[in-house]
Amino acid sequence: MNLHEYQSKGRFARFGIPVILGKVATSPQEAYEIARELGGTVVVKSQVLTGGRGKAGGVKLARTTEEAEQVANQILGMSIKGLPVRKVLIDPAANIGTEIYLGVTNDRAAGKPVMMASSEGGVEIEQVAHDKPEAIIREHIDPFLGLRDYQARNLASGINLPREHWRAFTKIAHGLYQTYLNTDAVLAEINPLVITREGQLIALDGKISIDDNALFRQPELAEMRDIEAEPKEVVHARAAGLSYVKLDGQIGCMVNGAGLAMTTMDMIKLYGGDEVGPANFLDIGGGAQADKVAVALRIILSDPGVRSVLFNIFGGITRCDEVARGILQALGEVSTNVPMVIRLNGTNAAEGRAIIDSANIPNLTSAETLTEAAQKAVDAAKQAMRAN
Amino acid sequence: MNLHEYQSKGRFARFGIPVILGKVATSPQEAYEIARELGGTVVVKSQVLTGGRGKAGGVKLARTTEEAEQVANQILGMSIKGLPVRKVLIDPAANIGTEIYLGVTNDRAAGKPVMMASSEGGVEIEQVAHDKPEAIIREHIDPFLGLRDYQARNLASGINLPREHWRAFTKIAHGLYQTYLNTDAVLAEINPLVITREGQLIALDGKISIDDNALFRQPELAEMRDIEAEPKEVVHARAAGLSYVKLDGQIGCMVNGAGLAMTTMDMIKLYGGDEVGPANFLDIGGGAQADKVAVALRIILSDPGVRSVLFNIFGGITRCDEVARGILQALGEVSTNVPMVIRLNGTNAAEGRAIIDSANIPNLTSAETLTEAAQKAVDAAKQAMRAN
Amino acid sequence: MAILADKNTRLIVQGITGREGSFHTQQMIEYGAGIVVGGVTPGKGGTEHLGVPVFDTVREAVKETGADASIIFVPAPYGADAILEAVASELPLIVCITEGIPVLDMMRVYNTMKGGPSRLIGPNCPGLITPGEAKVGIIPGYITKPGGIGMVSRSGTLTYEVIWALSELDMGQSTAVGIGGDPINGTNFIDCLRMFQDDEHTEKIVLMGEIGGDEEERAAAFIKEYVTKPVAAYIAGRTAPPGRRMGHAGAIISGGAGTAQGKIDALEEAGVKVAKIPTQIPKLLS
Amino acid sequence: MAILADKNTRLIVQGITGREGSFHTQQMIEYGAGIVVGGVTPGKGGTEHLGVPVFDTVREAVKETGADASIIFVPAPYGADAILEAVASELPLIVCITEGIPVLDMMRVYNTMKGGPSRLIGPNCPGLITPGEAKVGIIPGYITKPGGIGMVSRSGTLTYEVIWALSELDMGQSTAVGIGGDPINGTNFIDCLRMFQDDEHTEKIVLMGEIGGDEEERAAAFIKEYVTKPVAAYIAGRTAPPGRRMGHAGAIISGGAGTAQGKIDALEEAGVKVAKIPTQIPKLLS
Repeated sequence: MNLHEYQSKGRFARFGIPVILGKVATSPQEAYEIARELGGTVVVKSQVLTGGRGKAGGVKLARTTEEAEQVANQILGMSIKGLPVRKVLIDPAANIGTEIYLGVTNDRAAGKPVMMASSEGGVEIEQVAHDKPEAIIREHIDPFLGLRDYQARNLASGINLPREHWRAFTKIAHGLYQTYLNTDAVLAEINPLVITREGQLIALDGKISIDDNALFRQPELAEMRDIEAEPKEVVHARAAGLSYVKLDGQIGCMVNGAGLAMTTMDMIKLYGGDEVGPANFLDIGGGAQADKVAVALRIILSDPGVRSVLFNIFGGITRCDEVARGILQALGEVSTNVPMVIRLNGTNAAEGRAIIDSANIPNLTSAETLTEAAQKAVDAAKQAMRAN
Repeated sequence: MNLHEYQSKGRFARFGIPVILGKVATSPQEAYEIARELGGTVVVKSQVLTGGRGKAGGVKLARTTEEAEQVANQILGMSIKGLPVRKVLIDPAANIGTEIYLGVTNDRAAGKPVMMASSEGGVEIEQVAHDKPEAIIREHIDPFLGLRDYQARNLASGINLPREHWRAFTKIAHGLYQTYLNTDAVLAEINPLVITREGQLIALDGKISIDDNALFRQPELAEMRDIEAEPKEVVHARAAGLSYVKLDGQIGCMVNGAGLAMTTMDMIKLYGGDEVGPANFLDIGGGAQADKVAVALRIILSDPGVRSVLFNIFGGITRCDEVARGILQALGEVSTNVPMVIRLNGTNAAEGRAIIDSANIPNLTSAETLTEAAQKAVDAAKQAMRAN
Repeated sequence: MAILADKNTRLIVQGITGREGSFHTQQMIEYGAGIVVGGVTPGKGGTEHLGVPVFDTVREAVKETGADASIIFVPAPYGADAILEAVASELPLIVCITEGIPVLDMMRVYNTMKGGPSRLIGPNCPGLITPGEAKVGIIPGYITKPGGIGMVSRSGTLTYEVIWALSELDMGQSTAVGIGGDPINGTNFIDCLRMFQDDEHTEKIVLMGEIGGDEEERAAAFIKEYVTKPVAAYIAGRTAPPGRRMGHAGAIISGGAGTAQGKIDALEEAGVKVAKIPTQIPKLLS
Repeated sequence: MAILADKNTRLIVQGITGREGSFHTQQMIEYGAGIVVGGVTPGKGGTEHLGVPVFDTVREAVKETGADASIIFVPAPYGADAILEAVASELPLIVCITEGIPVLDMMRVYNTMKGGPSRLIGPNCPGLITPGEAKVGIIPGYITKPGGIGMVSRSGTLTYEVIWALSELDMGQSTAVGIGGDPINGTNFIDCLRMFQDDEHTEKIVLMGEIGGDEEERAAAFIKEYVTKPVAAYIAGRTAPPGRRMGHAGAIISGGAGTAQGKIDALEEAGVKVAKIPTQIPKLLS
């Protein structure tokens, strides 16, 4: 789960990192009020959960309150990478001298957090890694010892930070590590960390991504999720414990297991070619019971672009009879004539098939193998599209 | 540094351990007031920094407020193992069912904390270790992981604690480990941890010893030191950064290094026999400067039992010339005719000897070796004692 | 005797009395008579469940049953503690089925176990099966067949798919291991590839990867250097859009790294035959 | 070549510009020309002190000087961090003179270093000296003499006393090591006994212990099992009263454990000659 810029900087401030942080407006009028309150030049920044806001015109300077209102009006009407802007952050403008980068993330291979610093701030770190890899200095952090002072000095020294800023930099590095640790983050980055012309180090922009698996112990952060910014079906899927990603195709998929779900998508694409593709990624997880399956089916059917549905279940911890019951439950509530293909295998597959067969649903056909199922679903979708 | 019972239980409470904790009285009148406030039967407990208070009659039950006053009067007049009782803790009486022991300390050999539990509570753990070692269950704690739930269960299971108490026991074990960690303790123990007849687990008595080396980062605990309960010279020595232990003999010692200081004591005892012994252990530490040496000498000379003084300095990080200057500085302020023997060796020994020699102090003689120095100091003390 | 587990494995089940624990313990007992020697559920020590004794702690369970392996079915918030409890008893094999353990918890577990005597499979994995001998996990037993193909996979059900396809063609398996889809897990591809290469009963190897991370790339480098047995592979997520997490916490393509194509190229470069769809695997091994 | 350090040792000094650091660096330079190759004081990188370059970080110092050892003279609150910084650069030898590091800090350091490539001597110790070759610490050089006696001690100045007594009688030392008086330290008696036993230049060994803990008892057991060279010992604190801490955090007798007599008995039982006063040591070795 990603936090907005204003939420991230709010967390940074809590862990002692100096930040530039104004207020959030949801209307041009509000933006005007905030700009007046702050006084002077402000920056109006779109709050959407994607990078490249600046390039897209989602971050603008405003020298007067009127200009702030005007710019806010403009940005609040925008969509950036398909995401509508519903909030803008009004920050006082900083007197930027130098921009650096400071971030901490998990290094999977090392099994440790790694802190990264770069003198090339203000640019996406992936870009720096690609263009000028030697500009990124890395320090692996022993999770048992936490960040040590000497490591902050190694980073400061590595990016040739002038010595008068080392103390402030070390404090910020500790604050960032504490933010990472205490928010169960998988990424916490300050970009840019600016040195103002007055010689202060301040976090101008930042990003925090939270480990979804840790949200159970981060109730305050879980509350911060911007549900408004998400499609309804994503919210429902999460509430039911389903992994769901909306895609652009025509075939709704319900699969147990992430690897098998990706494979199912890949096969739909393989047989569907340029004509039809998967409408979603949906993993019902291990051990799903009937209720959860029903929610999943309702989410799939709520997508108006869906022309056929493919169930691919290979039972292990999940039992096929439970899945079958869930499908019937959902179909009892939501009537649909979208063609559906079901393929059950593994734990209690025979029982599941018997349940489906005895229900006698006209638009639901069975398949023996994944290949067969994918082909049938693709054919059904194509037929439905031609019929329209 | 040891905390009093009432201070220890106050810390326990802060970390979520249920405690029985009344109030501290310094007079019988105060004890009366507290007993009235608490109501019912109370326990009047002497607050001295030593074990065996119960056996010495320093812990007594009082059924009425009048009895509380009377008992307090009696205990406040006592000395326990040479320590005068200046405070009593008035606790409400508990309805004790079972007494268990729970403590955490450093295991030097393992380099880890170890938590110990025993069903034999209310007795000193050293006694249990001696009489019934199998009754002590130990869990080494990984300092990086902290106490884990399963370890608390291992302890609970090991001492055959009825299962209905496991949840409460686990919570207390976590509280105790947190107390240990957050107070930089070298020992934190609850003894006894009682199960009341009502089925509650409560800390009835407890002890915390703080790592002296960590007091710099524990200002709140450092403040809790009961200076009133200590001799003045101990307070002065600590303030000057000297290691000082008062002993019963006649020869004041000033040595650099703990091992050499103990050896000096041993040699005084060896040559002094039953007649004379060391008056103190005093290590001026490494790199002591003149000021510190002067404080040390004033502390030694303030002991009226001192009949001779032995300086034994083998310079390393400590420079003999600094020590010599300190001695002269102190002698300039405190005049004394106690005979003194000085032995300087190691770093800047020649310079030190030159400083001493040029000062021409009549009651100060030199020695070449430790043996010679010890013998001279013993002889001088014996002579002084005979002269008196 | 295949790898990791065989008919002599003595297994305890942590979380034996829970819903999942009960169901799969029953399945494991049915598959390999005698393999499950006990279970652990704090507070239920002294009782019996599914015909085996239940203990309060792993320590007691190991002491009383002589177990040398544990399988974990506890809820995610207790997952790390359960693993560490098994580690403290120095069990050689620990399989953690639990899904959803926080990354920070797993970092602590990983760094604690490093260099120690225990091997962890998972978490968030289907465990392993040595067909005809021992099932330590949730891989359905009836789809497997004893044989000479070693399988290692980051996913669960996708593995079943391939096992099933192999068994249908009478191509049996030595051991099939699901190492799990989390970013930090106890055992990786390389560990399993090494064991399969060194195992005399394994003749060929199947590796099932997916997008995200660089495990497959590192596995490819290891194969090139160490593995002489034929290897076939499949990578899931060819069509997954970048930047979106596909179910597994590990399955996310970021900044061009971790793409299916990069992994396929690396594997092919190491001489591995890579299937376009999983059911091609049997053919690639013939 | 004795143990731990010789004339080829390349040493950096952490805290080189401080009062103690400066004084003893000067002494080390005077004793073994070329041994000190650089120093570290954060914020003073790029300067020079006592004729050697100063760096901001250990990493830079090691990179620029090729150092293989570090000695630490920083204040106690920064002691653990300084050790860990040297550990991160994988220096084979780290000597920490700093006194007063909290036990909890040292526990973290100890458990981090376990099994790693660095050896720590100390903290709260006088360091070590290989007479005529290398002084890595604060033991006065002029009291030593090259020879065949290996010395290991928990105390500082007491060791000087014995070195001096030995040198006066022309009984030279291979290496003298002060392991420090703290309850948790990097190197213990057994580590040093093993090195001396295995060192061809060491003929006889002196062990200087003190009350508290059970290091001497464990050393005795090790001597019995492994050491064939003659060993003489001294235990300080025979007359110390129980329950009172005698300066060293480790020097406290509690509940009958850690007494001088217990240690002496254990050592004598292992065939070690134990001196009544430290100056008897030379005679016991003759």
